[in-house]
Amino acid sequence: MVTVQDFDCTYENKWCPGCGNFGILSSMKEAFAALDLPPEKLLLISGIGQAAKTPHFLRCNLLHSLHGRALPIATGAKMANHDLTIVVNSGDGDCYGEGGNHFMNAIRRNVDLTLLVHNNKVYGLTKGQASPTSDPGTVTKAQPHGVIAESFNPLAVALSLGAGFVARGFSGDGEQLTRLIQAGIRHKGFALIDIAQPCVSFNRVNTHAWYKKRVYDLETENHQTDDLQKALALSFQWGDRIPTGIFFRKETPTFTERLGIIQDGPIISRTHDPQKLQDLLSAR
Amino acid sequence: MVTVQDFDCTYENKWCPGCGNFGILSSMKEAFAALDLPPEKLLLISGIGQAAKTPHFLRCNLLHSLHGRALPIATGAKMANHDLTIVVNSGDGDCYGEGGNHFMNAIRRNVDLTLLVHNNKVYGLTKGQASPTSDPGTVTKAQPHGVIAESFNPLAVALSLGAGFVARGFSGDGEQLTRLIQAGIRHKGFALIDIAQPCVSFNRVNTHAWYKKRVYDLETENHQTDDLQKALALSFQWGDRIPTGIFFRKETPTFTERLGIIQDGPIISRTHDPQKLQDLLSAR
Amino acid sequence: MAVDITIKIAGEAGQGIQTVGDFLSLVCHKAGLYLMAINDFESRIRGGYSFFQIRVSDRPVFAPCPKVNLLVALNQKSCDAYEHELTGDGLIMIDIPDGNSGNRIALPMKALAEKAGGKISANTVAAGACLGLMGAPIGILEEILKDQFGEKSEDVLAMNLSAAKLGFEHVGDIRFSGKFEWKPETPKGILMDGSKAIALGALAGDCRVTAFYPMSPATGIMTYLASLTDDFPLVVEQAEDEIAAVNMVIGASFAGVRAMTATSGGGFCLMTEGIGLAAITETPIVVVNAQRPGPATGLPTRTAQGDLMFVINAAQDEFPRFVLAPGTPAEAFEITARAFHLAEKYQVPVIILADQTLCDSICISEKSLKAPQTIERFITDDSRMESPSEYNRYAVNPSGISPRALPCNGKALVLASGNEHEEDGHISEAISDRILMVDKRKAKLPAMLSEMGSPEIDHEKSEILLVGWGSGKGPIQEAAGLLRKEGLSVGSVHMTDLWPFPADAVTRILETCKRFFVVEGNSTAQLGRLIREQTGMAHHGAVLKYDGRPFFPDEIAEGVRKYL
Amino acid sequence: MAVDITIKIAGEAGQGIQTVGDFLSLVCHKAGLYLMAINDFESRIRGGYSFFQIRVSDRPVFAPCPKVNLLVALNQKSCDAYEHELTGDGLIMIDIPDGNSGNRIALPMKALAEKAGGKISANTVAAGACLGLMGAPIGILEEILKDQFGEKSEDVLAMNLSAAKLGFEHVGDIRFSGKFEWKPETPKGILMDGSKAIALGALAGDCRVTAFYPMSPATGIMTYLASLTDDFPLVVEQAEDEIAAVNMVIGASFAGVRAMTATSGGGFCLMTEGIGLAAITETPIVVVNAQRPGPATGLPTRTAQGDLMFVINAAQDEFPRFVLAPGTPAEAFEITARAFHLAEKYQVPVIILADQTLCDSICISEKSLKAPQTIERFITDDSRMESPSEYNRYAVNPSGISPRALPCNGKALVLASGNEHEEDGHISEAISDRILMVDKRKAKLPAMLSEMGSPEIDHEKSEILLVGWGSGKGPIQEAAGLLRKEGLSVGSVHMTDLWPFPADAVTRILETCKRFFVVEGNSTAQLGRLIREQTGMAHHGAVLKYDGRPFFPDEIAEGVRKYL
Ligand SMILES: Cc1ncc(C[n+]2csc(CCOP(=O)(O)OP(=O)(O)O)c2C)c(N)n1
Ligand SMILES: Cc1ncc(C[n+]2csc(CCOP(=O)(O)OP(=O)(O)O)c2C)c(N)n1
Ligand code: SF4
Ligand code: SF4
Ligand SMILES: [Mg+2]
Ligand SMILES: [Mg+2]
Repeated sequence: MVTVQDFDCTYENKWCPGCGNFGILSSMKEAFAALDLPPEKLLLISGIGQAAKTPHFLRCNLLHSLHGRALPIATGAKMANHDLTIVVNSGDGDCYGEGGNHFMNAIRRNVDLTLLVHNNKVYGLTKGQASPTSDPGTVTKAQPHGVIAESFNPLAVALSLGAGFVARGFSGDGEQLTRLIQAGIRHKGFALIDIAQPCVSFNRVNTHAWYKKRVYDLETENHQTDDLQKALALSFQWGDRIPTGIFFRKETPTFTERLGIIQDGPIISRTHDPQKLQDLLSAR
Repeated sequence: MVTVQDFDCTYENKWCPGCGNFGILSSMKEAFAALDLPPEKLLLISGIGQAAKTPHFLRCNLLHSLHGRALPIATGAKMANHDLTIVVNSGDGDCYGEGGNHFMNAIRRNVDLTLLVHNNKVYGLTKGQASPTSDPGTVTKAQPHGVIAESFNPLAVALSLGAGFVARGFSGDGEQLTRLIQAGIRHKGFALIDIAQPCVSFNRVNTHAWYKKRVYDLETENHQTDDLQKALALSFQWGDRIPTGIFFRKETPTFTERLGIIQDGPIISRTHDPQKLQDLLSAR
Repeated sequence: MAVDITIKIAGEAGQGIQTVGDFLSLVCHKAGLYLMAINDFESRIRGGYSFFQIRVSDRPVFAPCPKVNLLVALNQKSCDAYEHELTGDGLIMIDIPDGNSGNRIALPMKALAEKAGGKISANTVAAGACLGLMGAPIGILEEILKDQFGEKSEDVLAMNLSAAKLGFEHVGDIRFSGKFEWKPETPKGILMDGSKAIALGALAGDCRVTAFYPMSPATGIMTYLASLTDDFPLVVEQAEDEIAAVNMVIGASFAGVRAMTATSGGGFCLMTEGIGLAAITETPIVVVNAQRPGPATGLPTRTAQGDLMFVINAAQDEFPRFVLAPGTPAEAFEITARAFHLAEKYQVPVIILADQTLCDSICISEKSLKAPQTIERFITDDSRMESPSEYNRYAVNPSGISPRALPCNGKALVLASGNEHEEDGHISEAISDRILMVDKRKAKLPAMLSEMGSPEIDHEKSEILLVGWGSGKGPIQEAAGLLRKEGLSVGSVHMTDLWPFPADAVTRILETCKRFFVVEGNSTAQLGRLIREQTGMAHHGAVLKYDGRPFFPDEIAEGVRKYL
Repeated sequence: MAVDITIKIAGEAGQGIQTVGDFLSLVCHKAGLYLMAINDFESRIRGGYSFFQIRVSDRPVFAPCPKVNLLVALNQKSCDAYEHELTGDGLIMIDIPDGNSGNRIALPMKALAEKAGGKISANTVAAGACLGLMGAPIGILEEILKDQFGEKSEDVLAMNLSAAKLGFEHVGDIRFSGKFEWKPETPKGILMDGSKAIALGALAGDCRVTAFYPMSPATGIMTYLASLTDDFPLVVEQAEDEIAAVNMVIGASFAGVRAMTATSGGGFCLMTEGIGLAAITETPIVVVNAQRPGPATGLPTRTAQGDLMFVINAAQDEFPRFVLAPGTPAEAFEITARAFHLAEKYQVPVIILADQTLCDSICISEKSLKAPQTIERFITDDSRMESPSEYNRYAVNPSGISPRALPCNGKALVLASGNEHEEDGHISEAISDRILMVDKRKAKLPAMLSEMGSPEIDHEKSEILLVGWGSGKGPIQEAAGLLRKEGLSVGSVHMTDLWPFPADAVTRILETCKRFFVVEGNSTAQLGRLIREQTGMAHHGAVLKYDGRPFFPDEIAEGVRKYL
């Protein structure tokens, strides 16, 4: 039986005290333990940012890669070995900014992985510039006159691209988040969990208390997760009431399921047949 | 008075005979003439691809740039001089593939330009590989087992990002397309016109006749262009009936309107004040 | 006397030039002749100017020839465009209804094709007519047609057989000057273009995942691999952009399979950051950069050797990498297979510098290409560790090569980071770790250097050496031969193994000559700069071509003469 | 005797180290002293280890010193970490309630701050105490506090004044060894860090559009510019990624304004394709690459000089570009302004190589920095054309520089293409156009080369020359001085103008010495390679540092000694 403690590691955590990331980290460990997924069966892939440091702070296999590029790396790893259980930790800047194109395409491919976007609505690691999810008007050192672009709505975009598992969590609701992560990992296909995460250092608006007052669980309102139009409408809800939980869920064949060529087993475990190649080499 | 002939140029057109692009080119000229926009007041910016060659085939100012990068270039040009009238010619690969991230962000910024996406559902110039809008199952040399990703729905994505002018044209309906381009240019803000464009060389499915049978004009069905949810629902309609026309329209302040600093006039025409700089240089 | 003729099939894109060319190549190959063919086309799908130029000889040839013995013009404008390239006794065969005159043979391709059963067989008519002019037996083409169409449908085969014959018979007794002896002979080797050679080399290197974004002239490598995915354990994925492509390849390799991407300059630019990631995480990857003229979009379907210094220095900061540039399809096969071996052995990125000439040209490789029976892997696992739970991905040792375990493959946890790190893979900003890791990565260099082959010298001890790399090989060697015929002492040096730079070997070779000239497909003599940087030796002149077209031996010889 | 002391303020990220440092710098500057301060921080927002190290002297200083005279430790772990750097008579001031002992002074910062009116003033307490130890008059700090807080609120000002005084008085008569004469003097010049200098240089170059994606250590340039957008005609836009950033800049420049982006290695990788576009469309752009250690993410907040060969060779194929590397903030100001001039004059990309040391370090520039009264533009329009309707954007002329009109600015149509083109800007695949355009672009090189300044030599005619570039300047010049004090004949050569490489000037200089050593912040001596590539001269040794930290003069001297 895997326990939460199995994921504890001695490497120093480098987040600010009070950061919402701690809640996400705990929920991850809880979810992994609940799924009986030991560290050695777990591959965490991340980009660059505070969120993307997450894999360093628990025991697991990990690839902490480049800003914005976690998803194509994860996709490649799946091509090599689709038996891997992959969780991606990304930030709002990492995933929706630099990595925006990959976000869309991982969804289109329906790569079987779980994407946790630590959405603090700010670039944390680079000291507080606006991110794609920053609200218009947000003032930062880089945006002294306030953000002027519309904020990026990850749930709406994911839904419009046909994502099969679209959810929002909140780092301050560990119980729900743990459930969402479990469900995301169990979901066969691409699972997006956008997580409202307070940044105590650079986001003075969307604080823990701010969210606490606004979030509600879709489950408690009997939301049907198979209604795409409803999910889309809900994805635009933001303000006094912020829905959390699973917006939409539908399983369709995953990327690697549709890759006919690897149905016999992961490509990594197939054997190479020199004769076939020699035939090609001699035939011309 | 500007005429269609004002745009005729002697440079050899390099498209395949019968290509849907010819229809788009004609409609562009018609629309420019109708708007009384002379070649010298027109800046066409494009990426790379068959679609992106368009600006070479009419008289205008043009920047034929890099694959996928027309939109940030256009955005930069607008920052320098927001009085420019900019039309962007892009392909489905150029705009939704390589340029996917810029597509999303030009919408978020609401840059005041008109984006014509020549959507032939294929990479034409590179000889027929799948594009993001290719239908699942499409067989090409690069996808001999058929495309396995879901196809990219540009209208739905644009709507979910808050685009203020979202339309579909068809290269085979020049009259409507001309109207759409005029409306797009008149629209203050980002205007997307995704254009169904047959590629006679590489797309044997979505032919002129195929579209002819399926397209219908939303205007004839009394579609209200201020209903976002309706527009979203319509954006998923594809198959026996394919809606064309304006899906959604709403004017909000544009990128350069929201840039407080340039309200006095384009930054290009402002004068430089060496004294202010000297103050900074001496003050420390 | 040696036969050495050049046939140019010219017309518009979309007219099926390639098909005629393929038939001719196959026939000549089957007849035991040697050939070298280049492909010249514009960045458009229909119209314009396009040609396939095949040189056929009874001696090995690895370079194109600018003088044309037979111009097959599929339309009038191609005839006008290339007529001036004809040799004195050259012939033109042109698709007009009738009217032979002078050196002009009218071949009513479409009419004959329709007679044979369909316009679509016009290319077969042209091929038949060419063979007629060459005095070839029609039988070989018939065999090839049977191979190609036999399984499809009897009608199609019949039509093509008839078309071939009609074309063949149409030229009657007209023959052009260069006479081959068409004695039945076995093929001299295998017919191969560079794209296929790289693709097959990848399979020989046990490549299992490739990701790419279409870009000329690299696309052919990937579409050929895609066509083989039923037969080999191989995934070929078209990515959303080149950034995704290189990162998919890194992900696949990290997960444990050998992986490759291929692109051209603009795409390579976008991949540079990823190459740095492969380097610092010590994840083996193979990247093919099939060069074309730039900057930016440049000439998309043309050839160049302009990226040498770029790929050697690409990506921020410093790290060991291999840069290899094959000169022929046979070299491309071997170098690509070797690239995977080297990448995995040293846990570094390997860059293969190809170009449009290499990728899109066909020639005959006499050397037989072998599929390796076994693949040496450089992977460890729990069973080879004393204590898997203490596994350190970046354990320091004198070789700089840390035993590499795979993620989720046992108790050993694999941690990799694009940030500088400790031996266990966790981020570290400590001065000591930074120095440790830079030194560790650099420690691979001596062994990597020892893997570098010495340049290939043709005519050692010549007074003058022509030095080139990559696809310049054939033309340069032939140019040296031309100059030797003039009584000059000229040899050539061909470099495939470019980085880490084999400075000692190059110095030794260049010290033997009085003067050396670099011959390169760029405008600044990049290999020349590199040689000087690495050996201190300055070239005595550079023969440079940067018009997007492949080198001809003649023009190299002419370029050298100017310095003499 | 010269005063030359180093104060290190160390603590965790988030403790306000920077504020203490700023106060000290301002006071010393106002007092007419010289100073040089470096900033050292981890890639995290709270906790860890961080310091601000300021060297203060009555002589000009442009390098940090590794020996610390006063360590201000904001917590115990920083004290433990850096205690060993103290000079024999060095003092530690640490934030503990009480207990002076030996060289340790207890400064109850928080307690005193609360007494002054709020914990937030703890940094002011520390600054006051430092000045006390330095024997400075408290008045200067008081003035500074008035400047800083006077307009905000009287309470805040009062609190800070009180905090400063409490700290100042707390140290009583304790003084540390280096004694300054605090005579009232006018400041020696202006206090400036590299980031600001680049930003102001951009304004001096009439930069009007900047686009960027945040990346250390380049972000400071852009946030400083953003703070000035109310006062200058300037747009500062945060792009979605670096690809967008460089292309926005190209778009803005094409439309007619001067434009710049700034990034670091990983972002620069992503910009390389765009730089090629700027090159082939001949659109002037300025790109700052503020170097940090790589590969990949590397050490995000540290310094390096590892990208020299990369930026010189970046992007496919070849094109003229400028590469300039300022060594001090004053140089950064001038070089950046000049970059815009050069970019526009030659219609080429200009790359400014900065690094974290340059960007984040403060020093005093005695040379006064001048805002140019006029900006020379290199733009044409209809009024200067014979026939605007026949305008050709890429008209060929001997200089290679075609008159540049702006789009939508008259009758002249401006056509630009990233494909190779005709003189009018339309795509061309013709051999003749290709050669014409490559040659046209290359034709700019002689004039560009003539713009390159000769390297700056300190102590000409020395037997030994230390050769460096960029931020190595100060430490190298000081190191040479240290070696001269030992009786050695050592001078130094500082290069800012790196490409096109001023080979003749460098050769002339290096020929005068017996031996030259390169001193660089990388592990392969890139400038050394470049010098050999361009002049054939091989360095006699390299002093290399690649641990992410700035050079200290001592260690350079020591590195050189090893070769002697
Ligand atoms: C190519 C590249 N560009 C920029 C950066 C600098 N960078 C590092 S993290 C980051 C933003 C992080 O924001 P986000 O993803 O929201 O993560 P957070 O720190 O807020 O968790 C940026 C811009 C980088 N590392 N690489
Ligand atoms: C960075 C880069 N990658 C790849 C290419 C090659 N390329 C040129 S056009 C094109 C696709 C064009 O497809 P699309 O945008 O749909 O235009 P179409 O030709 O179909 O009109 C590609 C992949 C390139 N020029 N640059
Ligand atoms: S900066 Fe914000 S997101 Fe980053 S660790 Fe601190 S609180 Fe968390
Ligand atoms: S390939 Fe297709 S899109 Fe391109 S010109 Fe031909 S028909 Fe048009
Ligand atoms: Mg964030
Ligand atoms: Mg297309």
